[in-house]
This record gives sequence, C-alpha cells and structure tokens, in this order.
Amino acid sequence: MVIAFWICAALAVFGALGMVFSKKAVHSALFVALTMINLAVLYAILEAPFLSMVQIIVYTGAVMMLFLFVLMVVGVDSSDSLTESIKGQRVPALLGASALGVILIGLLGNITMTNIGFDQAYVAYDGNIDALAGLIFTKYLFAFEATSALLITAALGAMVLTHREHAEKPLTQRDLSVLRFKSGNHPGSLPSPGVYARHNAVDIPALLPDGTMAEISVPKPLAARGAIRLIDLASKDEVQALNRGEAVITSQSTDRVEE
Amino acid sequence: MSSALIADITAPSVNYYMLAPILIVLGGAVLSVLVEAFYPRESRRSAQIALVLTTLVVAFLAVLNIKVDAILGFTIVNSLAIDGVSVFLQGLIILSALVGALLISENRIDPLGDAFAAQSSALPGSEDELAFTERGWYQTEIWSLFLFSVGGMLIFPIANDLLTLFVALEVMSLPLYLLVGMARRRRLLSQEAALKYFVLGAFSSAFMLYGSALVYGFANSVELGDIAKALSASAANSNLMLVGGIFILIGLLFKVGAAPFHQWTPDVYQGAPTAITAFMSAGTKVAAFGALLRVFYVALSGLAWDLSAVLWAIAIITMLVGTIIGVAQSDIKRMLAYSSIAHAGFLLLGVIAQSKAALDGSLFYLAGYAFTSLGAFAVVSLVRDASGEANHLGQWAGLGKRSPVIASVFTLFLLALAGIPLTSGFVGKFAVFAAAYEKGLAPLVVVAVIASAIAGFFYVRVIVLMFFTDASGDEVSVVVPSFATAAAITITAVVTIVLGVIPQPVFDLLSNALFLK
Amino acid sequence: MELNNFILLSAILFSIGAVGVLVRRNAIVVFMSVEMMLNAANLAFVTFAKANGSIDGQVIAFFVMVVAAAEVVVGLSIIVSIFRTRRTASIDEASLLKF
Amino acid sequence: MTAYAWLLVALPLAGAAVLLLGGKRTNAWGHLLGTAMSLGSFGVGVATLIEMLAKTAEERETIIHLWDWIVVGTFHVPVALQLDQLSISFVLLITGVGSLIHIYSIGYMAHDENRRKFFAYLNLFIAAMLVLVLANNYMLLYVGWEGVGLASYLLIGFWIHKPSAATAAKKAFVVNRVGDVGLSLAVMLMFTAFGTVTFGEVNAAAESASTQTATWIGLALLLAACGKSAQFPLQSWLLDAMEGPTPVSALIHAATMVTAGVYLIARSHAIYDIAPIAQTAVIVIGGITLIMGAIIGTAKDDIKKGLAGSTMSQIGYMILGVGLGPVGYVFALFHLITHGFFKAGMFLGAGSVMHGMHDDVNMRHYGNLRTAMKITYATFGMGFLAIIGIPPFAGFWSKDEIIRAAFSHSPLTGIVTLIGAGITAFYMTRMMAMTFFGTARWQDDVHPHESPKSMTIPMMILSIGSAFGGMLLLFVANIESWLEPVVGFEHAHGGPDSSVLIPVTLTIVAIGAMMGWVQYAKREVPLLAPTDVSIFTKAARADLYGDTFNEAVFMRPGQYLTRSLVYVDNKVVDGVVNGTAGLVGVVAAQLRRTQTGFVRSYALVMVLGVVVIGAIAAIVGMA
Amino acid sequence: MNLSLPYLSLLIAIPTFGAVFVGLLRNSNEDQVRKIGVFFSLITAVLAILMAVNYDQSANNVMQFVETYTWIPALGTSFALGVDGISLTLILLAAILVPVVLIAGWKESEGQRGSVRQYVVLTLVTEAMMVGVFAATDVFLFYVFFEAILIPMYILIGRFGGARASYAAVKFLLYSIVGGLLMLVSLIGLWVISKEQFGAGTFDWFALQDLQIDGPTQNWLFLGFFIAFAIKAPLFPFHTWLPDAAGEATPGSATLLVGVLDKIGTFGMIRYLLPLFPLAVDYFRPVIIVMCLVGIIYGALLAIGQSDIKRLIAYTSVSHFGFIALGIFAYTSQGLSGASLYMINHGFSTAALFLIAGFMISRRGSRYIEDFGGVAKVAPLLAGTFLLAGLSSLALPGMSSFVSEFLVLTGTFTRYPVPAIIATIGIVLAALYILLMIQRTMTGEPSDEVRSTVGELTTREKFAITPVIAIILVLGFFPQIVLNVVNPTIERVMILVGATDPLPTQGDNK
Repeated sequence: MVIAFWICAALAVFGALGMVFSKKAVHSALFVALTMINLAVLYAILEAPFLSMVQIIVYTGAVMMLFLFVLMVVGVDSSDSLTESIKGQRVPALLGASALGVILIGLLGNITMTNIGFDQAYVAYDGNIDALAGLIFTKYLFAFEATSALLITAALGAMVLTHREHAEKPLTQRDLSVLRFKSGNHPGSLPSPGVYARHNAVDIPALLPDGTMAEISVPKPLAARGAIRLIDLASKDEVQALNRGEAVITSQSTDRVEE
Repeated sequence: MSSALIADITAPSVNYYMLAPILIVLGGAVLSVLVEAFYPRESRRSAQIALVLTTLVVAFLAVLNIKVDAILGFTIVNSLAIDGVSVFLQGLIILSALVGALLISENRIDPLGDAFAAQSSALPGSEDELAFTERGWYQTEIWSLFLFSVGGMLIFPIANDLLTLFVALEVMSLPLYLLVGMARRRRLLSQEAALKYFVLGAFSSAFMLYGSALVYGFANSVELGDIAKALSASAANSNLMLVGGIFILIGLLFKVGAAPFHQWTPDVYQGAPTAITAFMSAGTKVAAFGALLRVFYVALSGLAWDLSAVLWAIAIITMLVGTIIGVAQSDIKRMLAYSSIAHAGFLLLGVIAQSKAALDGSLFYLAGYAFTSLGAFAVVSLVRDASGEANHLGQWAGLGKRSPVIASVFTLFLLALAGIPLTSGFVGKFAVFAAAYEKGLAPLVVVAVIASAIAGFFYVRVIVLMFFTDASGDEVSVVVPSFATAAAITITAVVTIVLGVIPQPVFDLLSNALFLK
Repeated sequence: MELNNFILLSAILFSIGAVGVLVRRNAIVVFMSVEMMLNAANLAFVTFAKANGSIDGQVIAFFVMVVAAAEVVVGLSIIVSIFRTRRTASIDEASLLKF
Repeated sequence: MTAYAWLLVALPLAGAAVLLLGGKRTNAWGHLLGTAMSLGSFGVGVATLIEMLAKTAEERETIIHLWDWIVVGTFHVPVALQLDQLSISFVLLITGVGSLIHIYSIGYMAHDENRRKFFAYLNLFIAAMLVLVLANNYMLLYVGWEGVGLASYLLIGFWIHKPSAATAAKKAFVVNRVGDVGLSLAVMLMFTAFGTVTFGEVNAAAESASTQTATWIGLALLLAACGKSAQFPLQSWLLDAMEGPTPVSALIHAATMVTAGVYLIARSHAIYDIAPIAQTAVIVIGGITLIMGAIIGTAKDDIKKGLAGSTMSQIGYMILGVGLGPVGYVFALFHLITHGFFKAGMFLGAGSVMHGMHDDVNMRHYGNLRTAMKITYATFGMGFLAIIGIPPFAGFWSKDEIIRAAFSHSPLTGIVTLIGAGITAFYMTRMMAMTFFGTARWQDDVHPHESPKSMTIPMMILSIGSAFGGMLLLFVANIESWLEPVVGFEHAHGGPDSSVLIPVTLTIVAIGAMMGWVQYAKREVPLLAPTDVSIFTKAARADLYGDTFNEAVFMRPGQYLTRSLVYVDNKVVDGVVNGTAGLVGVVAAQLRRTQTGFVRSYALVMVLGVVVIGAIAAIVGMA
Repeated sequence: MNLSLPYLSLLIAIPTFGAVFVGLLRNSNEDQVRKIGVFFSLITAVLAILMAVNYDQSANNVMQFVETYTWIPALGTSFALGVDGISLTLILLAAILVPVVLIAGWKESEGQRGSVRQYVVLTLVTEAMMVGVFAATDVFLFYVFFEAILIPMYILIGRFGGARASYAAVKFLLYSIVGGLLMLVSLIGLWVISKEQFGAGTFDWFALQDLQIDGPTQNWLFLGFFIAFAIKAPLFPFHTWLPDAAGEATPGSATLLVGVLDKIGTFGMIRYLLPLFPLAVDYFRPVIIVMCLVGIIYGALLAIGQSDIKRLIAYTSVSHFGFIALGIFAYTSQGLSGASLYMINHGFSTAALFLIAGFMISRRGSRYIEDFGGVAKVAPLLAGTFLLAGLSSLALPGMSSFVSEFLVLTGTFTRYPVPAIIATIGIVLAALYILLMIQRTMTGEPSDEVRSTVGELTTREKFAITPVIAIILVLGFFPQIVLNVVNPTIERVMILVGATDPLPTQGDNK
C-alpha cells in the first residue's frame, strides 16, 4: 500500500506538473486525467471505493471529456507560448504559489493525525455505499437537493450560452432546391472557362456547341475587370472543324484582346 | 444491499415552514424552467415576470410566517439554521431580489429591448443576433437563472454546515456568472466580466473548499456548532484549524469583495448588465455577509483572537483600497463598485467586533446598503446615450439641469453611501462603528472615518458634476423608465430615507436577531 | 501508512493548481488548474475521513465532484462563448475592463 | 438742571441723527439745527454750572445713573454721567468753543454741497466728546473716546473725493486705535486689579493698589493719551489731519479732542500719584512732544500744519504738566482751556485767511495780509500774543505756571519747557510775520478780503478769551480751588522763584520772537521754500521723520508680511489641504494601476494575500 | 402674551413646510415664490420673537420649551429639543436673518445655475435645520442636524455662487464632512462610555454630563468634537474653506453661512465641549488659546491683503471667530458671556457687511476692490451703511460688537493677561482692514464705470438692511437685552465646569 501510495503520489504530482508545463492544452488535459486516475487509486487506498469509481467516471470520464471536447472546439492543435506576457507576473506567481505551498506544508506537515478507519462508521450500514447513502439522504439531504438546482443551472447555462437557436426554422434540402430553381437562372453548374482555349486559361470563355461564346463561364471578378479574352470570331470555321475533329490547333491563331 | 438496511435510514424530519422561502423560490425556478420549455415564446416573458414576482412575494410571505410564528431552530439534521438573523437576511434578500426583478424586467429604456442579449449564444454583431433583435426576442432563461441565484442566496447565510455553505455558494454564484455575461450591449465587456468572475470565483471557492477540508480534519465535522465545540475543546491552537479557518474566510471575503480579494468587483460590476450589477451588489453582499457573520460568530469565534490581526489588516486595506482607488475612477459603475468595496470594509468592523450590537449594526447596515445600492444602479441604468448607458462620469455633467428629479434622487443615494445623517447609510455606519468602538476597535473606527472622508470626495464629485457643472456636448439623456424601474427607484429612495429618519422599527426587528449556536 | 503524506500530497497538488491558475494563459488550462485544486481538497476530505473514521468526508468529496461537474459545464460554456466571439481562448485577452 | 444733564449729550446726538437720517430734506435748515443743538447743549451746561456753583465744593460731584449698560458677573458698567468741576469745565469748553465753531462754519461751509452732513458730524463730535468727559467710568469714556475718533475720521475725510483726505482720515483712526489699545488694556487691568471701572471706585481702590499695578495702568493710559493727543510716538496723524476743513482743525484738532489725553490722565490722577515711573514716562513723552512739535512748527510753510505742530507742542506742555502730579494737574487743565481759546481762534483765523486766499495754505504766498484782513489780523494777533506767553494774555498765565511746576520737579523739565517757550515764540512770530507782515506775495488772481460776520464774530469772541481768559480763570474763577477737589492741588515748591522765572521766560520768548521777526519780517521770504537748508530744517519739514519711521518699521514690513501671509495661506495652509487631496489623487492613480485587467494578476494578488495572511496568522499563532 | 406652544417644533416645522410648499408650487412666477418664502420666514421670525418674549429669564431650569419625542431607542437617542439662553439668542439670530437675507438677496438668485424656487426652498430648509441644530438637546440629534445642514448649504453655494462656486462648495462640504466624521468618532465614544456607565447608551445631553471620563479618554473625545467645531467656526488653521465658500456664495448665503451656520462651531464649544470634557479643555486650553490668537491676527492680516471684498469679509470673520473662541476658553463669565454675545453681534454685523457688499457687487458686477472707488460720491447712503457695518465689524464703541469684543478681552485678561494683550493687536488690525477697504471702495473720485453702474440703495434694500443696523446700534447701548438671557446660562456653564471668575487682585503683586 505504501508503495502504491508513493507511485500514485508521484504520478499525481507528475500529472499536475505536466498540466502546468505542457505547451498544448490537450496535453494538459491528458495530464490532468492522469492525476485524476491516480487520485482514484489513492481514494481506493483510503478505503473509499465508491468515490474512487465516481472519480474515474465523473472526472476522468465526464469532466475531462468535456474539457477535451471544448478543446476541440477551440482547436486541438493550438499551442500556447509559455512565455509570460504580463509584466511582473511569473516570478511573483511562482514565489507566491511556492510560498503558499511552503506555508501549507509547513503548517500541515506536522499535524498529528489519527487513523481511526471506518469500522465504527460502517456499523450501522452495509459497507461504504450504504453508509454514503445513509448520510446523503439524511444529514446532507438538503445539500443533495440543492445540488439539483446546480445541475439545472448548469444545463440551462450551457444551453443559453452555447445552444444556437435560429431566428427562423432552418431550410430543408427540398426547400433549398425549390428556391434554387425558382430563381430561374442556372440551376445547374456553369460551364467551365477556357474549354476551347489554345492554351488552358480561365480568362477565355467556353464555346457553346454552336460556336458562340459563353461569357458566363468566365469568373465574375475577371469579367468585372474586363479581362475576358474573346476568341477570334474569324476562326469560327476552324472551331466547327475542330468540332468535327477535322482540324488541329495551329500556331497561327493569335491571342486577341477584345476590341 | 439489503432492503432492511435501507429502511434503517430514517428520513430526517423536515420542517417545511422553515424551508418554505427556499423551497418556494427554488420551486419557482423549476417552474420557470418549465415555462421556458413549454410556454409560447411570445408571452413567455410576461409569464416569467409574473411567475418570478409571484414567487418572490409568496416567499416573502413565507419569511414573514417564520418571523411571526417564530418557527426557529435547526432543520434537516442541523444543515440549516433558522434563527432571527436568518429570517432578517432572507427577508432582506427577497426584498432586494424583488427590486432587482423589477429592474431586470425593464425593457423600456433601451429601444432594442431589455438589458440582456436577445440570444446570448448568438455572436455579437452577427446576422443572427440582428434577426433576434429585430424580432424582439428576449432571453427569458434569465428569469430561471435569477431565481436559482436568489435561492442560493437564501441558503447561503443560513447554511449551518460547510458543505451546505459550499453548495449554496455555488447555487448562488453559477447563475450569476452566467447572468453577468449576457448583456445586450457591450457584450465583449460583459463576457469578459463573466469569465473573470467565474475564474476568480472558482479559484476562491477552491480555497474555501480546501479550508473546509482542513477544518473537517480538525473537527471531524463540518457543522458550525461542532467546529466551535472542537475549537473550545482543543487546548492548543491547531494549524489545521487556523489554515482552514483562514481559507474559509478567504472564500467568503472574496464574495463580499474585501481586499485583497476584491479585484473582481470593479470589473464585474462594470461589465455586467446594470440590472444584474444592482441585484448582485445588494443580494450577494447581503448573503455573503450573512454567511460571513454566521461562520465567524458561530464557528470561528474561538479563533477570533488568532485572526484579529489578519482581520484588522484586511478591514483597513479594504476600506482604504475601496475609497482611495475609488477617487481615481471615471466610470460611474466602477466607482460604485469601489464604493461597495469600501462598504465591505466598514461592514468588516461589525464582523470583527463580535457582539450583539455589532450584529445588529451590520444587519442594519446591510439593509440600508442593499437598497441604496440597488437604487443607485437603477439610476445609472437610466442615463443613456445612443450607444447605451452613459457610464463615463464626464457624461453625467449637467444632469441636474436635464433631469433634476433623477439627479436629486441619485444625490440622495450618494449621500446615503457617504453616510450623511437622515439617510440609512448614516444610521448603519453609526451602529456598526459604535459597536466596533465598544469592543475596543477605536483605531479601526478612526481609519473607517478617514476612509469615509476620502469616499466623501468621490461621491461629492458626482454631485458636483450633476449640479454644478455645465453639460458637455454629448447627447446624454435620462430615459423615462417603465413603471418597474420607476417603482424600484421610488422604493429604494423611500427606504433609504425612512431607514435614516425612523430606523427604530428595524432595530426592533433586530432585537431578537441572534445566531443559533 | 502515514496519512500525513496524503495531506502533504493534497497540499502540493493544491499549490500546483494555484501555480497553474497564475501562469497559464489558456483559459481552459486555468480552469483545469482550478479543478486540480478542487481535487486536492477532495483528497484532503477523503484522507481526513479515514483519519477521523467518519464517512462525512467521503460524502462531501462526492458532493464536490457534482458541484465541480456543474461548475465545469458553466465555466466551459462561458469560455466557449467567449471563444466564439474572440476566436481565442487566451485569458489575457480578456482585459478590456481595467483600472 | 443736573437731572437733565443727559440733555447735554442727547441734544447734539439728536441733531446728528436728524441730519443724517433726514437726508436731503434737511439741507435747507440743517446747519441751523446743528448750531442750535450745540448752543442748547451749551445752555444746559451753563445752567448746570450755575446749579453747581450753588453747592459746596464737596457736594458738587453728582453721578447721574441712566441705565445699566453691561452686567456680566462682577463686571458692572453703568451708563452714568459724572458731573463735577472737571467735567463741567470741559463741557463748557466743548460746547462753548463748539458752538462758536458751528457758527463759524455756517459761513465757512456755505458753499459746500454737503454742509448739512458737516453739521451732522460736528454734532456727532460734540455728543461723543461730551460722553467722553461726562462718563463716570472708563468703559463709557471709551465710547466717547472712540466716538470722537469716529467723528474726527469722518471730518478729516469730509472731502472724501480727495485721496489725501481719505488717507489722512484713515491714518488718524488707525493711529488712534493703537492708542485705544492702551485704553482698553488699562480698563482690563483696572477690572482685573480692582474689579471695577468707574472713576470713583478706581481712584479709591488705587490708594491701596500696588505700585506695579498702578504703573502698568498708568503706562497703558499714557499710550491712550498719546494716541488721542498726538503725543510722541503716535503724533504723526495730527499733521495729516489738517486735510479736514479748517473749523474741524480748530475744534477737534486744537481745542477739544486732542486734549482728551490730558483729561484722561488728570481723571486718573490717583493712579499716577502712586506710580512715579508712569509719571516720569508722562513727563518724558510730554517733553519730547513739546520740543518736537515746536521744531516741526518752525519749518512748516503750510499755515495749518504750522499750527498743528504748535498744537502738538502745546499739548506736550499739558501732558508734561499732568505728569508732574498735583503741582501740575490744575495748570495743565488751565492751559488746556486757554489753549482751547487761543488755538481755536488762530485756526479760525487761518481758516479766514485761507477763505480769502482761495484756500491757499502756503504762507509763502501770503504776506502783508494785515492790510486786507484787519479783523483776522487782530484776532490772530491776540492768539499769537497768548500763545507765546506775553502777559497778560491767557497763555502767559497758564504756561508760566507749568514752567514753574516743571522747575519744581527738576531743572531738566524746567529747561525743556523754557526752550519750548523760546521755539514757540520763534515759530509763531514766523507765522505772524509771513502771513500778516512783510511784502505781499499774493498770486495775481488772488484778492484777499475779510471774511463774513458769521466767521469773524466767533473769532472775535475767541480772541477775547485769548486775551482775558487766563486772568479770568485764575483770578476770578480761581481755578486752583475749583478743580482741587477733583484732581488735587499742591503749590509748587523748590525751583526758582517766580520773580526770577518770569523775566527769564520772557527774555527767552523775546529772543525767539526777535529771531523770527528778523528772519521773516525783515528779510524777503522766497516764494519757493529754499532747498539748501540745514539737516535740522529738513528733518523738521519731514515731521522729524515720524512718518518715514512708521513707513519703514510698520507699514512696509506690514505690507510685506500681509502679502507673504496671503501667499502662505493660499499655498501652505490651504496647500496642505489641497496637497492632501492631491496626494490621495496621486496614490489613487498609482493604486489604480494594480487593477491591470488581467484575471491572472488578480489571482496572483489573491494568492499573495493568502500568503501574507497565512504568514501573519502563523506569526501571531506562534507568538 | 403667554402661549404655551411647541415653539421649537414649530420653528422647525414652519420653514420646512414653507420649503415643501414652495417646492410643490406650480405655475407661479419668481416674485411670487420669493414672496411666499419671505412670508414663511417672517412667520418663523415672529414665532421666534414670541418664544423669546415668553422665555423666563429668571427660571432656574436649564432648558426651556423642552420637547422630547422618542426617536431611536436602540441608539438611546430621542428627538429632544430645548433652549437655554445661548441657543435662544442664536435661534433668534437665525430667524431674523433669514427674512432679511431673502429680502436683501431678492435678485441674487436670478440667472444662476439653480432656480429661484430652489434658492428659496434651500434657504428655508437651512433655516429649519439651523433651528434644529441650536435647539437639539440630544447630542445625536445635534449631530444629525449638524451634518444634514451641509447639504442645503452646499447646494446654495455651489448652484448660486460665482465662477469657482463648485470648487468652493466642494471644499466646504469636504472640510465639514471630515470634521463631522471626526466628531462622529467622539460621539460614538461618548455613547459607548455612557453604555458602560449607565448600562444603556444614551445621547441625552443632561445624562452625558454625569459621565465620569478619565483624562486621556476625554482628550481623545474632545479632539473629535473640537476639530469639527474648529472647522465649522472656523479657527486657524482650519479656516481655508471659509474665504472660498463665503467669497463664492451669494451674499445672502454667505450671510447665513458666516453669520449663523459657523456659530454652530462656537455654540458647540460652549454647549458640548465645556460641560462634557472639562479635563480635556484644561489640557488643551493653552494650545487652543494660541490657535485663537494666531487666528485673530492672522485672519486680520490676511483680510488686509485681500483684493476681493467678500473674501476680505470672510477673513475678518476668521479673526472674529478667534475672539469668540478665546472668550470661550478663557473660562470666565465675562469671556463666555462676551463670546455668546459676540456670536449674535457678529451675525448681524457680518450680515450687514455681506449684504451691503452684495448690493455693491451686484451693481458693479465685480467683487474686486480695485473696481470700486468713489462710491460715496454716487451713493452716499450705500456708503454710509457700509461704513456703519464696517465700524460694527471693527467693534467701534457704541456698536454692539464693541461690548462683546471688550467682554471677551476683559474676560480673557483676568485669567490670561498676555494672550489678551496679544489679542488687542487684532483691534488695531481691524481698523486697518475695514478702513482700507472703505477707503479703496468709497473714497476718491468715482470712475466712469462706478458712476454709471453704482446707484443708491433701493427701497427694498433699505427695508432689508434697516433692521440689521438698528439691532447693531440698539445692542450697542443695550446689550443687556441679550446678556440678561445669556448670563444665567453662562453661570450654569461655569458651575458645570467648576470654573470661577478670578477675584480682583486688589493691586496685589501680580
């Protein structure tokens, strides 16, 4: 047991330190989980099996999952710089916290502690869980009831802050397609530009099967800038030939900017 | 697990009369959640308001019932103590909550709606938010949260064990953290305030919890009475008890806004929607001081000597920090926040003094301060420009000319805060200082007086701005509020004067306000 | 087995948690640190329960876990809502309110 | 009539009140009312005197208790009038000379638009002066004392638009106030020592008083007398006071008010009789002023200032006289009365001259006026003879007695009075010569003419007083035995015999007069005062540097002090207050920076707070 | 006429009612408002005079017209009123000055930040509180009025004053608040001691006199009260608020402030410091007397150095308050009676000075001495009354202030000759500051501006100022009217503090 304590204690402290010193929040979360699990073991050592399990379920299972979940929202990969940005924070912080630790350890280190154990406490009950239940539903009944208020608040709070309600009912797939077609222009995809270019270029409109140019195929920004390169209309025959597969593109065709 | 054994767990006797105020409020909160879920959106807001006001009124009647029938004692295996102090504080909290509810229900002064974001989850400035606003939606969940918080406040000062105390603290605080972050305007600030309040609140409650653990280790119980017994039984001062006691105090001092645990106060008071600030400044202060008084008087009186140096230091620092930094403020809400810190310092005198007179004084002080503070913030919410509240002091210049009534009422509140006679603030201050002096705290009283003088400076400055300075060019106006805010301001102003002129009825009420030990 | 060691461990964890709150900028990590402090308190409760031979400590620890869970929910939703607005989880960014 | 003695004061007071409150409505007859009131008062005085004469010397003192003025604890001050030989003498002098000057003023002020106000002030003065001499206690005397000061202030500054007049008025009042401090200190001392402030009780108690107390009281009273009677070192206001209309100079600054100091000391004779140091101080002050005034008189070209210097000097005689004790009281008072006649007469004469010379006061512009103003010349001449002490004119009798008494005290005082007599003869002859003899040095546009009857008749009456007053008082009224019950009287012993003294005195006077005549009647008097003169002349022209001294020692340091105190009050006393506020502001601005806006730093503060608290608790716990 | 009315309550209630009435008036023009205000203040004045007539000078009871109503038993305080000779005269002073001020300052509330209505309301409220502060026989009640009166006065200064009015008002308020708070500490101390000694805390003035307080405690408690009173009075070096406040306030408000309100300080010294802390008074007396002396001379010198008429008058008051306090702490019946009388006289003479200065200032539109000159020529009556007021201020015999000043000096001299001698310097300086001001403003040739702006007193102004001047003159010759009322009270104070007048030394060596 002693060995188990030392191992768990070491791991717990390691986890805690890891939490503080990891660059990535995700790592911190995992370190916390490590500490939690070790604490669960320690609870078991301290003859608190129920708590041990609850610790794993609630903390490691639920709470830490929640943390991870939020971390995913925030961005798992984001890593913090560990350099301090507030002037005069880090050194006093470390000093202060160390002093806190020193004071705590100094004052608590030499307290005399008995080790009575739970035999007496369990006399009226059938073990740990019953004993807990006995207290929860009698002595701490009010606190128990009050925690329900806490849980409702939590649920409400989460909803209020993060649940996105919409001002209108969201549109279904069907509504969307109806809308699309109702507008009447190009329900489908637009032709790609540069189809008949001599060299592949987005600024040259596609030609429709009848040889006319489909200026709509050129991206709007280019059109707006007037950067469309129109195809030489004189080569219409050539196009048709091409269509028929009778001609190849020769080099004498010249690029022309729209007149 | 045998069924026989479960039957062995005898259900604790519950005196429902004693619990009635709490149960009514929490029940109302649950009802409010149900309303939220099932009531049509259009009439939800009015339903919520009606529900909340009804709940609070009924709860107040329940408190009166306790008072009138003198149903006093511990209940649910000593986890709650219903005594004279409890009744007074609960009544006070419910009344503050009523006034607070009136303020929260205000939706006339802002053309866009009430003080809360139409949908807190919508991004500030997003199309969603605009859509919500245009539709005139309200975030009606605030009412449930509000009632939960009131419930927590009702439990907090009557909790007779550290666990209940801790839970009550959280029940009270969690909804507030949320409410603070839900302002309609200046949402970045509001959210920031929520985050700060939350992080620091959690931090402080960790201290308090750890302290509870240590005290539990010492006394083998978390009941306040047991702790006191253990303290008197143990010959030597135990480090456990000392550290534990200090840590618990820290948690409570944080809530009351005592230095050096005060720094959340100005930021949160400024960032929160003003109606919530008003409610917090009154309700939280009352509840937290109630708890502080109870813990200190009932459980830790044996430590009083060991803690006296600490508490003296804290009281002095709190008074000076509150008043001195208050001098440099240019935002009216921050200024009032610092004023609240200073008042916490004054009230600490009542805590330290540990006597019946000090208790009476502190409770009276709380009553006076609660209403004055509510009223002051209510007035703050009325002074607006195009972008919302005009909180910068410069914008208050010349207010006396534009709206003499409101400026006069605000002056009344400021004078009460400054402790000028014929206002509640003076009687409270007098009672507390007298009690403290009586217990040999004359030096603290002198510091308090110096602090009051410094504080007078910044209260007076506002009066000067309002009445003696010509308005700047800003388009600041005092909005004509709805009945609710008007009623709230009227009530608080009247109470402020009445408590100042004829305080005796309240002292009569307090005559049997004692802690059950 | 020295129960004192458990208390020391809890003190150390509590202090490390405090360090975390003070030095980390990521709000979520800060919050984890607070949880660490709560856990340290829990450990103390459980230890004292054993030392004193009363089960109350365990019950309280249980309550603390529930409360902590609720707190986490609220805290994280606040953090998320801020993140949505500001696209950052750095707690230092929330410093408009000052002086 | 004694029972109606309050009318003495009430009549002129009523006159003043009617004239002041009545405003312009009383313009037409105001001067007449004023004169009538003064005359009425004189009439009451005469009636009272007649009544008094019917009584025996012991019964002549009557106290008329009017009402209780101040009663606090043992401090009991009535408003009561004391009628006795001394006060009635003053009453008659005041109302008599006063009435003459009222009459004179009707003509003198005929063209002044504020003549009514002038008469109101004159009435006020008469009333105050009568309160002064009739009071039966020092407190009530104080009322008259400052009352005449007020009247003097108002009358000196009567031509209020003249800045010099306003300044002179203020100066007179303030310097008098310095003297008044002496009076108030004396009253306080008396009350502290004797528990009373009435003349009778004080004088009675003084017999058993310690020398020290009496000395202090005597010195304090002397200070008061110095202020009111323009004695060194508070003499400087009198010369400036000549800014007032000439009747004022005659009445207040020659005949009556300035002699109040003499009256005060005489009244307090019981104190001085047991306080030799105080007496000596009185003699020294009187002697110094006697010489000083005379010297100043020798150098003045302004006829009024010359007369003012002379007044100082003559009062110096009186003060010296009362300082001599019982041998001097009566003669000082005697001289006071004769001086009242001849000096008032000369002032009125000066006024008459000025009247004829377009208000020019510079004697260098006069000369040979005896041809143009015969009556004035004659009356002034009478006064001249009286003041230099030519027998049998009034001044001779009174001055001679003082000189004799002075010699009986010590040769030094005697010699001082003799020198004074010589200088007096010099400067008066100079004045006489420059004004009425020699060549006419008038400006072209000036046509000297005699004054109207209303002015000349009072002058004539006064000149009669100057001529025969001395003999009348000494031989007919027997002033020695008349005043003896009040102030006591002793014949002078020791010193040279009068058969020696009178010739010596007259010789010295003759030398002085000769020198004056030679220099100013026989030689040409330059129109502009020569500048290449001896330092003595310069000093005399500068009033022996009295003002220079005051300016250097009091005024400039005072102004500097005042200015620096204003600075100190604004910057230091107020600065401490504002500085405290500022300090709070600065501290606040600094402390405010601790609210960094960073949650973590708040948490840090909390942790540090916990640490400190823990440390304190640990230390306290261990202790 | 012997009506047994609750005079004191009525004296508080009538102005209060008047204030409410005026405040609630609608649709009335400014003149009506003022007339109603004057009406109420006149009723108050008449009632106060009636009370004074009914006051029994020979009675042995300490307080008359006593009224006691339960107020806050928890704090041992009740709404207890009563007057002794001193408070009676001060209430009379207040009641007479308020209508005078309202009439004299008819126009001065116009064109200000605040409205005429506010001015009248605040003045009446101030009056009610002044009565309260003088009539309270419960220390707590006294304190309440003492502090509460700041508010209307503060607004009167700040909203109706000159360019720097708000600075002055704030300074006044902060000074007073600081003093008040220090006094609060002492008040609490007294209460606590009474609780220890009587079992229940009380603020009853009579009961508190029976307390046995040891020396050091007395000293501390004394300081709290004394500083508050010294600020109010104001004594050097707590005076710097006064020139600002009185300089910036309207002449009417300045009159009330300096003439009546500041008397609370000196009144408090007699009423509270002497009976309650006799040991401390003994202990601190040397220091206080030095403070008074410095104040007398310092105030006078500063008055000489002023260029602003109203500030000058304010500084003269610093000097006068030095005299008053000197008289109080001399501990002789002459000193105390003189000080009490001084309070009344100073009230009237300062009123005259401020009001007439106000007439001048409002005509010329300037407070600076240099802007005047030659006023006597264009407005002789104005000049004459101003001179009269000035003479009253410099304590010319025949004026009321002479009697009081001399009593103070004599009373001081019998116990403390040297301080009294030093104080007499103040007499000389008084002549200087008043006459310098008169010379600079009244004499000489008037400038064109003066000629065109400064006119003679109007009928209303004459009407307002006449009673004040009449009182000054009448009390100069018949001070016994007041002294008869004050003396029994002073005798009682002397007995309370165990002081006796020094006996005449009969010329023994001193």
